Amino acid sequence: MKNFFISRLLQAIPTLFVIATLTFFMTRFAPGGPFDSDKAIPEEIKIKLQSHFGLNLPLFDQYLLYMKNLLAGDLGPSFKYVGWDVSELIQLAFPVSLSLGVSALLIALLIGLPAGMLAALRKNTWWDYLPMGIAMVGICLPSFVLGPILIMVFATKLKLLPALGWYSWTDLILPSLTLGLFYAAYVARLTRAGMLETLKQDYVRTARAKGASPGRVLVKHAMRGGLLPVVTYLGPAFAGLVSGSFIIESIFFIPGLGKFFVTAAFNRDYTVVLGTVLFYATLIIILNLLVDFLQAWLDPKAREQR
Amino acid sequence: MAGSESEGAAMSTKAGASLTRDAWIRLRSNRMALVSLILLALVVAFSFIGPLFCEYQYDEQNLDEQFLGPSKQHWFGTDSLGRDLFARTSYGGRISLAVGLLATSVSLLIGVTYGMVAGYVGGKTDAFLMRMVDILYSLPFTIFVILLMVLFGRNFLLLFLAIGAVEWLTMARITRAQTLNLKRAEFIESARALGFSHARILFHHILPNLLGPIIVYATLTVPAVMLLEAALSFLGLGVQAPMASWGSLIKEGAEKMDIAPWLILFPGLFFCLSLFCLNFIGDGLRDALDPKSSKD
Amino acid sequence: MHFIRKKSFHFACGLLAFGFLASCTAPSNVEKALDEQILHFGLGAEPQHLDPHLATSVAAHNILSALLEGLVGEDPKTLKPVPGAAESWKISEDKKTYTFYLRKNAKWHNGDPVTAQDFVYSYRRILTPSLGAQYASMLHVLKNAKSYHSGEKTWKEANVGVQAIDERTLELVLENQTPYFLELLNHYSWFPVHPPTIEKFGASEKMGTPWTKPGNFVGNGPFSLREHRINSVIEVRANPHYWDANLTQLSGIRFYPIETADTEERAFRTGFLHVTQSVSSDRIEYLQNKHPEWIHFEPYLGTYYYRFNVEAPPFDDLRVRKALSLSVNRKLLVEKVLKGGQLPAYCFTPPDTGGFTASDGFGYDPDQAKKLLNAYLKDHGLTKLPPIELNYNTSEGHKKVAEALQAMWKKALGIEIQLLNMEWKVFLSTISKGDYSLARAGWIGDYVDANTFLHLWRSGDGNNLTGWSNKEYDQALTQAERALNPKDRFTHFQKCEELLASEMPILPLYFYVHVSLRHPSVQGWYPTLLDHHPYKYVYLKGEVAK
Amino acid sequence: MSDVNIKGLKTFFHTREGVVKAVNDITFSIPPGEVVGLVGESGSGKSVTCHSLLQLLPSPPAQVEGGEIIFSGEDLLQAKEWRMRELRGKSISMIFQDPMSCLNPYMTVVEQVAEPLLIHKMASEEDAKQQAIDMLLRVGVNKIKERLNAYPHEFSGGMRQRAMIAMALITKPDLLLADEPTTALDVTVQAKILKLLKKLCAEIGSSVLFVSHDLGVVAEIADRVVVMYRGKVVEQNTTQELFRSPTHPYVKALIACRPTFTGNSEMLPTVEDFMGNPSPMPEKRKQVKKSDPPAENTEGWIKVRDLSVHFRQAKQGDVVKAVDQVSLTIPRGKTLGIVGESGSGKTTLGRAILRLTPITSGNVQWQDQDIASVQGKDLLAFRKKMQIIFQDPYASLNPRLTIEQALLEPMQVHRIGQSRKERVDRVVSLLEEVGLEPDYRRRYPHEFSGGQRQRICVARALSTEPEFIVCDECVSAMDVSVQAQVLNLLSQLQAARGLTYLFISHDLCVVKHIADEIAVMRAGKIVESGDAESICLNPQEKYTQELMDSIPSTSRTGTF
Repeated sequence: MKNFFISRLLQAIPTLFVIATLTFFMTRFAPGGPFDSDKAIPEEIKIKLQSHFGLNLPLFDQYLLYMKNLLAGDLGPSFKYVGWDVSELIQLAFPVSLSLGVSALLIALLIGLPAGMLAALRKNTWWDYLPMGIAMVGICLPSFVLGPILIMVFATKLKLLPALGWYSWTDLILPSLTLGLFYAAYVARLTRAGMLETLKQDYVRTARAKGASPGRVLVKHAMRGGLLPVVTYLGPAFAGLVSGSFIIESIFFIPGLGKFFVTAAFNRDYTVVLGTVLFYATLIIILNLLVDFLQAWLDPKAREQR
Repeated sequence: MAGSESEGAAMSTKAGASLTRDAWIRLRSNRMALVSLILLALVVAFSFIGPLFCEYQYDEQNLDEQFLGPSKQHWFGTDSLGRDLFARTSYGGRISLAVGLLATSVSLLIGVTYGMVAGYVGGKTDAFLMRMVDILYSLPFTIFVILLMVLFGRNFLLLFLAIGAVEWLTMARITRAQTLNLKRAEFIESARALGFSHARILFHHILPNLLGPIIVYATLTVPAVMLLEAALSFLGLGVQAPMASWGSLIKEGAEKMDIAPWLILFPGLFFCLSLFCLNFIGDGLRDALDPKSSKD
Repeated sequence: MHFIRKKSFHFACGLLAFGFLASCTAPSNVEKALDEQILHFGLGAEPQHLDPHLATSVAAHNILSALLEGLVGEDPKTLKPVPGAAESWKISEDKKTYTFYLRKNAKWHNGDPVTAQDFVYSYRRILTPSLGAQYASMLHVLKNAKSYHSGEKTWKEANVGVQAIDERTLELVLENQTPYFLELLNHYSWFPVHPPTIEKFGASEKMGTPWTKPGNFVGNGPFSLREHRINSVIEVRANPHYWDANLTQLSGIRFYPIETADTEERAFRTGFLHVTQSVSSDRIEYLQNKHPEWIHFEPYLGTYYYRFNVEAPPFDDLRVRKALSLSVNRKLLVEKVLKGGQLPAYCFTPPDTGGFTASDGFGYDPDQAKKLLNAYLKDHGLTKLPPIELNYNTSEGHKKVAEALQAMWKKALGIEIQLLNMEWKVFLSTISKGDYSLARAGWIGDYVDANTFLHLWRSGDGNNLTGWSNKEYDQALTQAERALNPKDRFTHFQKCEELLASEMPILPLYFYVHVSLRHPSVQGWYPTLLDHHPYKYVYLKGEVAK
Repeated sequence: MSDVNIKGLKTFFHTREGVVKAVNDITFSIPPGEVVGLVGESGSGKSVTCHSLLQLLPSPPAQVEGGEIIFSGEDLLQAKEWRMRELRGKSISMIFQDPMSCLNPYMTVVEQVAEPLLIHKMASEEDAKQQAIDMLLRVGVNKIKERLNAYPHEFSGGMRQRAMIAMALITKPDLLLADEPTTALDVTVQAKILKLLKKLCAEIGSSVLFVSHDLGVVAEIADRVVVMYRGKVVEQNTTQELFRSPTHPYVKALIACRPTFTGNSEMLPTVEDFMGNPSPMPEKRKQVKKSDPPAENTEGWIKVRDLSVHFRQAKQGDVVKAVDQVSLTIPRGKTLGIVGESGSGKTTLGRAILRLTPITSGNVQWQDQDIASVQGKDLLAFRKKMQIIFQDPYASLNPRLTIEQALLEPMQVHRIGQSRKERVDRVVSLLEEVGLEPDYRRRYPHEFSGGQRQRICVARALSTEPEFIVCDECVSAMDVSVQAQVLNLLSQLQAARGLTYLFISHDLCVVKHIADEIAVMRAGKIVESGDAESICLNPQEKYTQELMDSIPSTSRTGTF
């Protein structure tokens, strides 16, 4: 098991290398550069700017230089936020995305798990149709519709919660709800499917033959197997929550990493784009590893295979 | 538990029912899926023949008729440039559905071939191919799309080919897992024992048996792509004006929710409805195509 | 089987309810601000630099004008020069030498006095070629500045027209007579920097040193930098060392770089912002009806226009350019599409720019347009123009204008226009490569003089990009620069405008209006052409409706 | 101690296709302390009866329509759910067929064995654990002390079934329901488990309802036997009486159609013979006797020399020697039977001979040609001559092809027949040959029963006109009556076409019935081989002996 994780971590290195190379050349071949602006810059100033950031070197030399710095753990300076290092920016923005992601995940689990279980246990009744119907709406509603609706109701009309910003803990509620509901819906559907599958299993019948009460059957026997698909989903979901929240961040004016990335991509802030991509990739790799850990913990068979 | 010999003896005499037919019968008795199928058909009909019933073009402006609510003249009302929303919604449906289908087909084409080859060949090839998929999985997806967007920005169709090219990862994984299972199935072994070529086994024996999961996943990919298109519209990376997709219409509508609620209501309704339907059809198909599914 | 869910459901409900109740009582920013005198300001975008010599954006101006002060200040209503760091000045006979007398109590935030040497240091810094300052050319009005900036000569050799006579006396010598020179001094490129601070964080000509971070920044303006969280907030606090600190009523300003107008509006409506940077055009009518007390329309020194690529067909032919221009109903565009009180543009320079108003060069004449186009088609043996691509950068506003024009041209001339929206950087590189035929553009004046507009179309100007060049035009512009009295200047400017109207390398559409939301409690804030609002005059007062 | 009386029990399934009368008016009783065997083929309703007792059937679709089940004076069918919960696991326990899927993979074995005590509050947590360990030791899970935290998948099949038994008996129930508890196990393990079950139940004093499809197994353990057929009880009697003088034709047939050691190698009787339902091709059957093989080249037609097949296990990297230095020869026109328990490598051997699995070392020669060197066109010809029939007829047919398509395809590939019509004609005659109605050829596999599907598989194997067929456990999953039919079919075909078989099975009786020579495999090696008759009657090796002894005596001899 230990070997398995070590080898997975070692595998991550070439993965990151490939991603870095891919992204490096992709960004460089994109039209436009970091210093294009609507007011023309005299050529000599442009050259100054480029040489300041090492953009005057041949592309391949730039690549080698970047890789060399990367190995030393240096992600380079931002082109757009002059005076800030990429790692500084990530340090600034990631905790924001992280807390948003974590609270959204909590919401997703707190709503999704009970709803899915309820639906599975009361299959084909209103206890099933209603939460699953709502889950469907949650999946179909784009966040840029849900967000403004929630703001309109809770901030503009009821004046209960702040409409935007990232200054106090109440600012967390609406965005994480907007972000979390989609995932709650997904979790609910996965939970339902997983629970239905497990409840069909022979060992659940065995448990019933032992005289176990429905509650015991659910908690001691069915839950672990039924929640495995949810656990498997948690990795990508959390990665999605943390990285895919740029729409939410833009609607709610939250200085998260997603916003930095999108702005950077639009500004051709090469180093920030590369840095964020690498950071996200590392995060996803780590999350997938964590999910594997969690799975192994839940599933003794998986423990052995590793 | 259910008997085989006795049932088999009492076999009906009517012509053979293929699995597809069987699945269709099961799907038909799934009320949710059936209703969804009918509704989706209606939505598709609306998108493609709806404009025939409308005297306005989707890009026809009438600057004197801005922000009119639904009326006899304009069934769904008009937008900020006085364009008829009915025409725009039905036209947008065409784009959104086409985009969903196109990107999904691309993802199917790549994913199924890739997964099938990996699963069938197995061994080192499989390990290598799947390693590639893992790498691509670690690439933050949205970021990838935005970067592709920049590269392919000029052409909308190209973009969605690109999205399809990103979406294939899951398809490849599903196909590979299924192929691995099928490869061990005894009918594939007997096909090998009968001396069938690899191509014949892959395309004649494995592929048809993959159809179930592929169709199910495809029905679930279409809505995912449509949502992605909507998200891109939010970033302003969607269709070229004055064309509209449901995503871009919803985006516009969301900004004017309090002024002209019909602008979000109608496109939103159709968008949600088709997503709803596709999801239910997908679920229904999954149940119908899974022979293990309980018959209750 | 429902005991578990019930519990967790109640728990979740409880958590939410608690959240609501806890936040229920918190008063909004705007309500609190009456006591605190903190202005909550929608900045529109995150500024790239807070270094005045490197800054390039309106957002940067909005912050730098709080942190720094130039030689002169601005009148809050007219923007006319008023004493700033200099308490008085003297202009020579030939109007080429300006002598500024710095005030005694002008101090940096750390208590150091502001000296003439500081200004010399600052001007030398921005003109240093290796700094790569984009707005260094603003200082080219100074004598010999160009030769130093181009790197031809050293500072000493060049003998740039900047001299500290003594600690409190600064003499600036100009290349030419520049009637708008004092107004120019309010551009941030003319703002001073604190030499010891710059040196402390690295070489003076190095960009991106951390001197602009909170805690490091030393300015001389009415406010000092207190906090800077990227993409979140920039906060400034009233500076007690400022010479006019008694006048300053605001205790602080918080700037929020909210990029989308809709988010800004939501923020405004929930009492989060006092002032927004913009309003989405579709919402203007609604807000005007519902909340006339919020919405403000202010003329703004800018022109919205389309560029023709005159080097490629069909726009290499003047008739086609004219046809397109004459068939645009600008009045309809302004009234029905934009709705923000913009003025239709029949020339390039906005009216009354530094006293100059160009006469209309053309009008709305679809019949004439039709004739011109038909003549062109006949010459080329065409029955119809091939479809034309119209490039614009992605934005709801640009899209709406483009869609409206597309429909107008289709109706009036039967031309097929294909809209092509592009992401900003792609758009810029496409246009600068000349890889377009018709493209959206806009120009905001840097200072209040027609020159800031008309210099664009000088041959070889980096912002021209249409491929159009005209000797007569270049000549007229140079003559305007050298003219000794306003009347002559204006005659030359008018000549330029006439050339533009007859050659039509561009298609002016309308003159900008700055539309924004502003809370009634904001006082001492007046409409100005450059959207400058000296903060030391601003204060908050009044009842806030709950 | 109490007895169980089942009277007029009816359990129906309401499916979309209509009502299935799974259990239709059955009556029998289980006297206290006795073991009652419930025998029937698949679909006879025996398991449903068992589940009805504990009311574990999913409802819908299952519905008890009538009757009563009196347990200690209480009608279980009238009992409320909470009452049933009290009874389940405490007074009435159950053992299921597949111990792998019936044990919770996420809980340790000890936890699961102790659970009934905790559910019924019969012991504290600590105490329950101790009792569970004791019970596990008692059922022969000897190493449990070292493996307190072991999960089910870490146990072998036999150990898992022992754990199931421990779990069922830990509460000392009055009644034990055992639903096919040994079907998934190897014979040697089965024998041990049966012994253990009998002993423990006697010690505890539980009565047992032992459900099985295998009359021989039931005879080993049961005091009384109840035989079910299509939802009805057709006969019940003491075990001895039932075997000595069966009255119902179905029961007679069940006893007769199993191949035994003592039986001769002629055709087996089938159920249809007894029930008065003529089976397909009745007149052909009698004439068949083992025909003489073609004269030329009978010796060593297929030679296997020092064959080894090793697998590398994916995760650990250990090498598994599935087949280890095996040498054998298969004479033309004869049947070589391979017997072995699960994991003995017999299937791998068969696949290696057909070149379906890569060989690690050694070689296989077919007509003096090393099959590893066969390439291209020759390979196709090789494939044409050699075929395989698998165990699971459900998985062996592509569900998306009709029978006709499935049979036509090999002919197309091997260019047999000139035109499509000719091939279709051949399909018709093949189907007739294996005893299927040719009119059914447009149907899909799922519309056929297991036996019919296996016939289709045989027909497909025959479609290339092979000379050699590997039968890999091809009758193992079938009910005895169907098994007899397929075995008969194979014999007929061998006689008619002069085929050579490699017959692989775990069932010594079946192999003895069909094979001329037998090889016994264990752990990848051949333990003993020789003439079928002599191996069975006079085994030399200890392992072969053990294998013999494990077979229930009634199965060996056909009599009680």
